[in-house]
Amino acid sequence: MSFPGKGLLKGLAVTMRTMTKRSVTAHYPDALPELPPRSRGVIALIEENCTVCMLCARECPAWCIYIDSHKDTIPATTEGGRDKSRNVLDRFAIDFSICMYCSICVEVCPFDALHWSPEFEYAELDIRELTHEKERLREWMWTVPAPAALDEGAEPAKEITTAQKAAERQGRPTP
Amino acid sequence: MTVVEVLFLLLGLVAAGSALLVVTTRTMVHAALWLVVTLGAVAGIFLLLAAEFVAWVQILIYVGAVVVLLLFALMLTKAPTGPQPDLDARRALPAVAVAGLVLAVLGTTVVAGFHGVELDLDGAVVGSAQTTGATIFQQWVLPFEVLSVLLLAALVGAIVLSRGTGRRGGE
Amino acid sequence: MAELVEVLLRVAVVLLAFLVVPLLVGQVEHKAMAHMQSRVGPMYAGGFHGWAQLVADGVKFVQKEDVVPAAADRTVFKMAPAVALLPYLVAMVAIPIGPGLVGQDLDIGLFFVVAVMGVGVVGTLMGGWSSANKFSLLGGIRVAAQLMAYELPFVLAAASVAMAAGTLSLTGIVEAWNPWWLLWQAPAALVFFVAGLAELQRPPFDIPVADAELVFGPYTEYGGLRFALFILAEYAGIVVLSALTAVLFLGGWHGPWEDQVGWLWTLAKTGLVAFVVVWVRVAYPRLREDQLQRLAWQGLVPLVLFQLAVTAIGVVVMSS
Amino acid sequence: MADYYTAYLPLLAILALGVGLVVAMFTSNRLLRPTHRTAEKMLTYECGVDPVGEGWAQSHVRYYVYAYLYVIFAVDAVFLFPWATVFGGLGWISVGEMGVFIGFIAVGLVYAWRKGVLTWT
Repeated sequence: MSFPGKGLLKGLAVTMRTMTKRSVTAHYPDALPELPPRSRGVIALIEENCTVCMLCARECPAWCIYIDSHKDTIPATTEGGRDKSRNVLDRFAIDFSICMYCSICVEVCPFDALHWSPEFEYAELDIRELTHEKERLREWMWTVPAPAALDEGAEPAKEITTAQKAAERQGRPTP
Repeated sequence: MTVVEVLFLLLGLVAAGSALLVVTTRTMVHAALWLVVTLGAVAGIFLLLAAEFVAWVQILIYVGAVVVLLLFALMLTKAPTGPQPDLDARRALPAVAVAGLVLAVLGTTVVAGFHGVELDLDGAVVGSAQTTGATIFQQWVLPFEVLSVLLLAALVGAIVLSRGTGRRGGE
Repeated sequence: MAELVEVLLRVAVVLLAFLVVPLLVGQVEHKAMAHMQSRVGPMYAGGFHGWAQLVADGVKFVQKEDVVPAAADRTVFKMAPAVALLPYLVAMVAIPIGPGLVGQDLDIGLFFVVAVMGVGVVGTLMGGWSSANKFSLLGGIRVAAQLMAYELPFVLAAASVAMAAGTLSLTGIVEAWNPWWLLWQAPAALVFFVAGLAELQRPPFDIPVADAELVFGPYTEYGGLRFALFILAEYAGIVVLSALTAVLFLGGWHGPWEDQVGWLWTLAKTGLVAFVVVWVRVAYPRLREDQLQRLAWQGLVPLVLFQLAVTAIGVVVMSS
Repeated sequence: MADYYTAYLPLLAILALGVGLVVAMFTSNRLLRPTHRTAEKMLTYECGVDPVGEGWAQSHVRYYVYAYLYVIFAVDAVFLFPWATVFGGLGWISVGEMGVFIGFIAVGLVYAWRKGVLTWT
């Protein structure tokens, strides 16, 4: 059945029906949100894994990663050998006031030095405080959850298969 | 002097003073806003004279419609803030002459029409909506009908003027 | 002397209502609109479901800096919010909520309220012009265009109910009211409500403050307390419009046990209409300028002229 | 007549109270507010961009016809109110009189409609 003003009444009915239903609002901070795995809260850094390859800083579209480093020479361990040089990380900082959470740095890191942590409550009153130095980035690492379990029947990670093969070659029983 | 007379005088002063400001201010929109004050004071005078209905017509039509019309016109054209030096007084003399003439005609008419009539402050309200309605629709029906023709003429004239010249091919 | 005290008492009550009822409407809007959009709205201020949100807002507004743009016309800019607000306060005096429960019953009450309500728009126009801002000016022009389109059906709808009652006194109109007016005066009630919404620039007639194109129309440059006064004027306008609709078309204090709780009926009906104002805001999208003008001149004006004819015939038939 | 003047007393009172209210609000605002004027803050707001040109522009005057239409109809409408209070007693003749009056104006509305003035372009 159609009559003039039907659409107008329909509009009113929809809003009224919605009003009588329970709202979907999550009552943060009274109730903490249930974040999905791999939520992009804050970027954590494992300093030991970083080789100062600068890939993350270069790929960052917002230019929010600051890295300072110097070269260290490691004296040769054998007589007449050559000295080795090694990059030492002096400063690693991410300015979260600029970061747009694109995750490119985490993706490009070849040594798994960067990880996403779901923590998101790091608002500050001073914008300068949003630049997290490497100590603070290291602290976030403790909040990074363990990787989700693989799907059933999935191929195990490449690292694990290589490790297993190496162990087999040495005749050790595989776990 | 009674309170009513004092108020009447005060409102008259406000009306006359703001009317002077309307014509002397150099900011166009200020002139329109001073006109609001003038019209409001005149409405107050009507109220004091027991012309209740006319007083609120004054507010509804003049403040609510004519002033809005004026402001609308000023905003459609260019009306910047601050004084405008080109609003000069070259035509002040003829304007004063015309205004004086209008004052003379209106004054004579009012005096001739109402000379000696006194408002009886103890009697019934003479300007209520009922009495106004009864007077119009029992004694002054013809002028009332003529008024509708006048309004129609004004309406048609405005439409013709706004569409006659200028861009016709637009539509 | 006792009379003077009584006058002052009535006026004080009106002032109190003016300060409280618009806030209630505002709070209802906050919460009802939120739930209509599956949100919860303010939850913290005051503890219980954010009941004190608007009080908190007021406290905040009073403490805010008073910014007048350098290019603005200072005097006009500063006066505009007061000019927009005070007419609604004055209009409230004449609205009765029960027999004798009125700030002042005027013989010409209906006409008085309609006339005074039209003055508020001058304040908005003053703000729009004096801000020296393109958005404000465009908003001001739209306010004027909208007022001029909708004031006429508004006044004519009011005239229809005055004709039906044969008086302009608001108390007299409620006394003359009869349940069958709900049918007889239905077109006038509709026109009155819709035109009133448009005059208050409430959605869906909020094109003067259309945020996507004009920021906040005439109020763009306003902040702090002056902004708050404009918003208060809007909500006071809703209260006056709702109360008038309730008194003119819904029978005011008529209802069961009207001798004892008549005033409650008026308040309940006013609240109901105010809720519809909020409801309509959530349900409908904004009208375009040409739709706005078409609705007024080709929809509401012919409809209300038809209603006038019906009312006139009805009254004469019934009185003869 | 004495009643007439006292009827407007509350109006005067509420107007005075209202003005007092606004004054009180702004006085407390003056006492509580900070004042920190900077040139940027006083700039006209144009979405964060420096203002271009003046704040006043010209529009087409044909919108003015709407305004004119409104004033004429408003003048017309106010006559309905005194009529509303008396026509019940005067009967059909009075309705006829008002019918003629409204009829003339309605002709104007139809004329405007036919001329396309009422379509907003």
